[in-house]
Amino acid sequence: MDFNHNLFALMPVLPLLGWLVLIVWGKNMKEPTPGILASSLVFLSFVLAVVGFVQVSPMKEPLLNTLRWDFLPMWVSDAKGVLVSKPLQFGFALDHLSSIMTLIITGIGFLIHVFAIGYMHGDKGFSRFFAYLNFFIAMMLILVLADSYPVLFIGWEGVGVASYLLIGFWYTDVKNSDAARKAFIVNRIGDAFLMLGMFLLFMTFHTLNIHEINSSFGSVVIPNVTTISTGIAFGSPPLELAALFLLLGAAGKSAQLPLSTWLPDAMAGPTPVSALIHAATMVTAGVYLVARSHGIFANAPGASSWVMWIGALTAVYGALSAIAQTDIKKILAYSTVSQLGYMFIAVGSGAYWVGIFHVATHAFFKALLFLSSGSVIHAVGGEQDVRQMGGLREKLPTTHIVSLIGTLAIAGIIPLAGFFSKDAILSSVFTSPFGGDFSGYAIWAIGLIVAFLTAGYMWRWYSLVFLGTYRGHAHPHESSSVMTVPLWILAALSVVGGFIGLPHFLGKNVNWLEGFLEEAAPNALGFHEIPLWGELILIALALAAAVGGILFSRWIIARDGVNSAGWIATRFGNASRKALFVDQTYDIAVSAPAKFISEQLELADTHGLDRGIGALANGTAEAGASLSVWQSGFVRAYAIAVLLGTAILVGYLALRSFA
Amino acid sequence: MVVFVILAVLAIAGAIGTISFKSGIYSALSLVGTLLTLAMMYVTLHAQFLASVQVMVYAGAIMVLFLFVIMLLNESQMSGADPLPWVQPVAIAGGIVLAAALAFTAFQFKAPKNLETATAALQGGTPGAIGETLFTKFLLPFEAVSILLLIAAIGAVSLVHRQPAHNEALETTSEHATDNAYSDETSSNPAKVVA
Amino acid sequence: MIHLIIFIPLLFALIGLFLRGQARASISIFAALASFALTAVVWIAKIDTVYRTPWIPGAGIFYSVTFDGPSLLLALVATLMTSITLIYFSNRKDSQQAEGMYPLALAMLTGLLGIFAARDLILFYVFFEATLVPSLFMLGLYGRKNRVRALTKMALYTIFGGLLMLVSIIATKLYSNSPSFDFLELFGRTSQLDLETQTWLFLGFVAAFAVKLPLFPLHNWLPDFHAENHSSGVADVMGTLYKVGGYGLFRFALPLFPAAAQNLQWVFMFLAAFTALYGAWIAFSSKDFKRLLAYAGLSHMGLVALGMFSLNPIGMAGALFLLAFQGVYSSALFLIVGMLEERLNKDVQNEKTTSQALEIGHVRGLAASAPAFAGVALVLWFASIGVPGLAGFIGEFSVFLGAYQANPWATALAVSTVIASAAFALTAYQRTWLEETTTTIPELNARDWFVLVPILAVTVFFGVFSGSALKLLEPSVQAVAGLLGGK
Amino acid sequence: MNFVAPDVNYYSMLPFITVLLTAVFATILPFYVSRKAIAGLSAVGLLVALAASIGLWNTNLSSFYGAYRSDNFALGFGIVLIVGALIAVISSVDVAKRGGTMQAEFFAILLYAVSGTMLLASAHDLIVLLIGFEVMSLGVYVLSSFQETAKSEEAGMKYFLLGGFASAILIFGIALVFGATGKFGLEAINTAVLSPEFKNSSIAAVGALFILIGFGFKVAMAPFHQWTPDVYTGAPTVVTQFMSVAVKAAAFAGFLHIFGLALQNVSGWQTPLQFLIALTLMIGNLAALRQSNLKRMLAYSSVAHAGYVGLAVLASPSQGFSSALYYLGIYTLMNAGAFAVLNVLSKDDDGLEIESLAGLGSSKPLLAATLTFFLLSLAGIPPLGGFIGKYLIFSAAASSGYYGLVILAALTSAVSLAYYLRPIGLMYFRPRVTVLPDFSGRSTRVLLVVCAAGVLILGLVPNAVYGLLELVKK
Amino acid sequence: MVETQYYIALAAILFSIGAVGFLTRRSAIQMFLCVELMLNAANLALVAFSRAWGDLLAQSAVFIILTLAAAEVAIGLGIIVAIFKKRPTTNVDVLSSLKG
Repeated sequence: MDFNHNLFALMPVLPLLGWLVLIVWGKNMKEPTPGILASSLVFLSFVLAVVGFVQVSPMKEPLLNTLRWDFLPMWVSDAKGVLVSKPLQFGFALDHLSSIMTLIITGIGFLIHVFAIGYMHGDKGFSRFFAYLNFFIAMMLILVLADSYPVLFIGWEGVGVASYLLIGFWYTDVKNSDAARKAFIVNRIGDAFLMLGMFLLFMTFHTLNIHEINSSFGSVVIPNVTTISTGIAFGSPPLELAALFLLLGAAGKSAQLPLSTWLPDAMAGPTPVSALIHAATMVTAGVYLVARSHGIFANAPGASSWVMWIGALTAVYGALSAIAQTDIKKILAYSTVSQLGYMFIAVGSGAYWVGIFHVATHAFFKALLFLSSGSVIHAVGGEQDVRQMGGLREKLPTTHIVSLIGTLAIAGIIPLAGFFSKDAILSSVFTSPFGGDFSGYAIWAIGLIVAFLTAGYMWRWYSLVFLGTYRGHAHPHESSSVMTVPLWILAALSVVGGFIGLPHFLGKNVNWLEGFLEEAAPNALGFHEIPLWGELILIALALAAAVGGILFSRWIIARDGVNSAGWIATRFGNASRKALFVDQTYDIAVSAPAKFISEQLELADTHGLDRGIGALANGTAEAGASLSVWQSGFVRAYAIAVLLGTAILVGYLALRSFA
Repeated sequence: MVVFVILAVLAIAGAIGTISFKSGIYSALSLVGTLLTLAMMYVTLHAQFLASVQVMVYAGAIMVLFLFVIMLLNESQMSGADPLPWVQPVAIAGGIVLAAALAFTAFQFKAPKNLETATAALQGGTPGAIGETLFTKFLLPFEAVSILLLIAAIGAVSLVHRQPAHNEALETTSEHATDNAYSDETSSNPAKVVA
Repeated sequence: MIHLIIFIPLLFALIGLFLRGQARASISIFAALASFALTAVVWIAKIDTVYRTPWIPGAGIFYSVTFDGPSLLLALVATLMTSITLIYFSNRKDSQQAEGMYPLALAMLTGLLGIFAARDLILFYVFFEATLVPSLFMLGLYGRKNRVRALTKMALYTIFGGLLMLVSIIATKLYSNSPSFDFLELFGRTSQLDLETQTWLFLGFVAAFAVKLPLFPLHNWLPDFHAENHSSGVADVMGTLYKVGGYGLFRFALPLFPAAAQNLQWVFMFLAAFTALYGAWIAFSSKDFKRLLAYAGLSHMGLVALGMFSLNPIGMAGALFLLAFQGVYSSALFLIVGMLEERLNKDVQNEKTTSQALEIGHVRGLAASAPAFAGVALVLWFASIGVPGLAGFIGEFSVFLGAYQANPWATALAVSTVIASAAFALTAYQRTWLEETTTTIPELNARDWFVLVPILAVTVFFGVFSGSALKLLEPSVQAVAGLLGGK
Repeated sequence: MNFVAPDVNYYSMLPFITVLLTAVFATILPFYVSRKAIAGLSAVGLLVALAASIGLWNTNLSSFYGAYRSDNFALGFGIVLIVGALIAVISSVDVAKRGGTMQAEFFAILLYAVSGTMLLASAHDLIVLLIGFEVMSLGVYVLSSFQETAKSEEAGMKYFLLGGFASAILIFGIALVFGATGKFGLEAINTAVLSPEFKNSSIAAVGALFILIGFGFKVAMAPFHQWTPDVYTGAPTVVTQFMSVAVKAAAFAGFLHIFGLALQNVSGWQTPLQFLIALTLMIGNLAALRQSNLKRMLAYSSVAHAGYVGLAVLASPSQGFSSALYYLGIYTLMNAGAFAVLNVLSKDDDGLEIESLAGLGSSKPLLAATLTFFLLSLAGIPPLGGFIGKYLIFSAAASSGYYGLVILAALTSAVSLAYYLRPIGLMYFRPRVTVLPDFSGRSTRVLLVVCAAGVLILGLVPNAVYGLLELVKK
Repeated sequence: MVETQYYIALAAILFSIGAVGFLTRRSAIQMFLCVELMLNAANLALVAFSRAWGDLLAQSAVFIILTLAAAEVAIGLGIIVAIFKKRPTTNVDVLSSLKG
């Protein structure tokens, strides 16, 4: 087994080992050791990720691992129409796109593991928590490293299972278990569509290997099977439908509009879980899926515009719902939904590297914000309602500074990461080939409004927690260094993160990320150029939206006073807190009728069919009974039967011979 | 031909008499009449020996046995309503249909040889001829019939012999049996028996 | 060698009749393990010779048996699960009262192995009906209150289907005027028959297999069978293994009548998809654990039927894989319910009433007192709803993939069962294991682990390294698919 | 007048003669010897006859110019009849006190009836067949009214009256057939029918029809079956056992001979026979569903089985004869066995309420197990002989193209499972309610075990027997 | 010479009358008489056919049937006497306790 090919494949194996060890021997380990073990394993994976990154960055082709085995039965009819058995191989591939994702996952994952050691201090299920976290990291790595859709699907559902386990970590409370169950079921709806997408892809391309599909646009040889000129024209119907299925799958996982109700409830899990899974990694799996199958989406204009529109609508929906939330984590949850909308706009517009760029930057500052709210909750003894907080600037100095950096970053203020990625998104949608004549500009405008709102609610979040006087009745104290160190690292990343994707006007090849992802996720063709001054105006407008948002929010708070939650009282506030009533409509429109039908079917099946069969059974028995009545016991009645039988038969014969 | 018509009419009259007379004796006597007419018919059909056997065995022995049993049981007139009133008309209709169909098929019979040559081989059905066929070509049925008569005799004896069965178990069951035999009989018998 | 495997269980069942208590238990377990070992030897040594001697030469019936790919896999699962269940049963306290289970289970095992090995249609029919008798006796002797109603219902359904199949078996031999009932000889001849006769003969076979699968209109006996069975779950496990409808379709009905199969394909695919959805949907609101598992089984069988009727090699291979391994994890769920019931009913009265313990939601929050037990149950539930990485996923995914090539609409309907099954599985799991603790139960002891570890190992191993099982299925699926010209 | 020496070949009639001799001894000896000795004597006699029949296998002898032929068909049926009679004799020993069959004449008449049945089976001449038929019928008339109870007398009377009526029809049928062909020998009739100058096809058809009705009555095919439930329930159980097994088999022997050999090419009787079979299958099985008395249920089930064997009559002689013979062999074992169990369990000859069987599985395991064997085999569950029998009959009928009837037979046999399963269910799955008397002595137990073993062996290794039957094919 | 058809027709008519008689009369003995009548009809047919075919076998068959009838009468009357001696009437409908 040559070493350099299979080294990267070890990445998911290490956390999986950690999970196994902690599940079996976790109980008899004293408090911090499971945390340390888990974190060190994730750190080792991070090292492997860096080694992989170094190994793969010069290569053009993806690096395939050689240790493969048959996983799924598959038959393909070759040129002569004869069925050839070509089972799907369980294998991994590392290319530029997946190596970036591995870096994000293992990097942020490691930081959150360290933070969690402090956060989960004293919890009864300490080792169980870290077992599940390691399991999640392993599954996410499988998802990212998979070289075929079914193996990707293993990671896909694996992270679903991990999120189910982690959301319902404190299972004794009915609310948490219900939230976990709801998350899993909504994810499963998305997975069902993803499955349908995979089947349609196999039907059109006769293979489920991602790289073969991406490279099969235009006629190309599919190694040792057949040379089929794919004839899959640009925008042909099966391609569009497949892309749509993939979109719905991604929407399920990344909580986009039709299937976005589960993410806010997922906050029931511990905060490191929300940070890792529901901010940085799992929810971005949908974006990764679209970026990974760039070949399909680049050749499916209709579907891509759908992706953009869903992204835009979700962004607006997320932003509007986040404004009036009172729970510190719910605000960030809706903010994540809105930011994910942004990423979908990016990948929908055809600039896949922009999507990944925002995934990276968002991972930094959203993880930072979640962890800082974690340390705030930890400091005020578990209180999550922002109305009971305020004035923590003095008591929690480090958390305050890092939260300020995070807020400015997400708002998109100039030097920080958020600014660059948000600007790249807006300019890419402005010039996108899929924008058509109207929708490109409309979505750009929505993007601006959302940038304004984002800055607004983030500033509200910052000021309600840190400015004004302390309204709660606990006595907050700064968290220990094991929690603040990751915060500082994340803060640094949020500041520096933006520089990997500098805008074009600073020079042609200054943007490292676009160049790096040239082969792994090439942009769709047909981006129309805009002059330099056009770009400058776009950047200016984006910056203006961000600053305006912050000033507007300061003005509102100054007007109604930092302690009064002025915005919440208005009817609009109430609608926003209820997340535009989407959740309630789902319950009424979908789950209630489904439950009712199920009960009726159960009744019909256990009793209805029984009566039917029962009726048939005693029907025959009744026939039997009537026969015994005919058995009257009189000799002459029997003789009559004999005589009539003879008469009829002989008569029949006579007639027959007569006719 | 005239002889045949007379004999046929007599036979049918006798048959109708057997089935219509209420009292047993009259129907038995009318049956004897039919048998005698049939014997005469056998003579016309070149079966003299059979005719005599018919008269002696059938009319003589069997009918005497019948009359003897009818006397023995001196059963009174049939009384009470017929539990199956619908049987009579249906039976008559069925009988007529049967008779018509059979008669019709009978007239479809095509004689294989002409009568004269066939009757010659019969040698008039004299005892000698019949005896010869009986003991040569027809020996097995002849012997087999002996078993039939043997079992008839033993059967009749055992039926009678049943009563004084000498084992105690049966004793009890038989008394017990006969009593309840009548008790449930009369109750279940729809026809009210005139004591 | 093959007869040893088939008839060892029956032999030891008879011996077991004369023994009592622990002796009978150990003899029976030894018999099951012996046949499992022998089947494994056949697998490793790749013996697939066809053994054929005349049974009734006058009527053209031959005793021809062989273990080729799929039948070997199913035989392995059957022998493994029977030995595990018998070991589990010997651990139970109430196994003294229900000692008859051992010989009956072994008799049924012989029947099942006979079904999988038979290559002669009449021999297949004899084993197919003969296996019904021990199952009926298990239900009748050790069932619950209204077990006789369930018993008669199951008997009538199976016999009706069986006899229709018998008539079509006879007609097949006559129409194709082949000298014997041997599958290989009939195989070539029946495909030349005209479509109309083929369809009638095909329907005769499908009638019997639809009862055994079960498919929608003929499934009514299944919930009662499982609900009324002995609470230890041994009879349920044997019942799950006795779902041989799918195998029968693959081995006899489809290859013998390819034209009819293609002609009626869409009807049966929609029916199968509907059965899958129907089963999962009802499972959501069934009150009793046994009924829930019965409907879950019904939903699995709907998927197996979908795979089989897709006539697509991937679909068929997936259906066989699913059929084999659902025998492992669905039966395991029945054992879990049995263990649960034993723990909750400290004073096991032998009065055969539906014990409260099996009602969903009667007890809650058991995970607090038995986390490992809860973990094992969760893994098995995930396997049963087809979470990747476990054996269920491979079968389900290939069934959907194959069926989609044949009929996308029916598959779309069937894929929705994935959602419904997630719903009912997690709801049931949450009602008993999670939420606030109402009762505490003792954790799994060494003997329970001894039973559960092999099952978990098989489910996980074949979920990831499924290659070895697929290699078993490949040749015969390739042959049948070639004949059927599946897309 | 040349005296043609009759060709009498005693060797070919050995089994028939042995039975006859035993009957004669059984008539004379009871004055000197105890009743049990007579039973032993008759059993020995039957065994000797059995040995003789097996000895004569494949010899194909005939005597009386072919009127009596001991070919494999006749010997096969002879063996089945002797086995049926043996079972009746053995099971009558234990219940003699209660069953009212104490008189010695019981065995004499039984053996005469058996000789009648053997004559019927090996006759190739209409008149000899008629005589055998009558000897058997008279014997059974007497036997069924043997008990001095109202029920038995009523049964005897009904059977006699209807039997007389039916035999009159049979004789008229024989007359018409003679009229049409001029021959009594079965082969002779067939050649006459096939010969070019055969003119009276309509007479022959009506004659065939009358014979069909005569035999239909004796074999208890619907609508002529109505006497069976009453007579079977009324008669003593041992006699019912003998009637349902040996008499039915012998009647079918005659049925097969006449319609398989003689009237094979006469048209007109096939369609009515199909109609009769369909009616029998339905009425037999449906009526049995609702019966609460085990004896009456077995009566209706024997009517149903007449329907199955009727299918064999329809099928071509080559397959029909051997499958009918095999089926009747199996039927004898399982039905006689079931009646034997019923016999020892009931306190009187009115039969047994099925409900009272509850809990028999635990109280009397041997009886329950053997009865379960017999009922499962009657229902046609595979591993047992009943299934093989049914299968052979179904494939014989199917090969001659009667698919409709075969499917009907399959469905009705599925319905039959319901009423066969009920007693088994009660025996094993219900607690005991009433205490049943147990008259079973050692001899009945051995008999039951042998019958059950026979049923199982004929199920598992049918070839041993069926192979021999190949030679029955004409 | 009278043609055989007429004899057969007469036999048929006698046979049907016997059958009808069997069903209408309610006394056991009279029903038995009708059976005897039917047998005689059959004998007549046989004798007629024996003349048509010129074969004495049929006449000896009639001879056999005669003895058969005699035996049947012996047994039949035996049973009738055994049964109806203890009963007031020979009405056959009395015997209807076995039914259903």
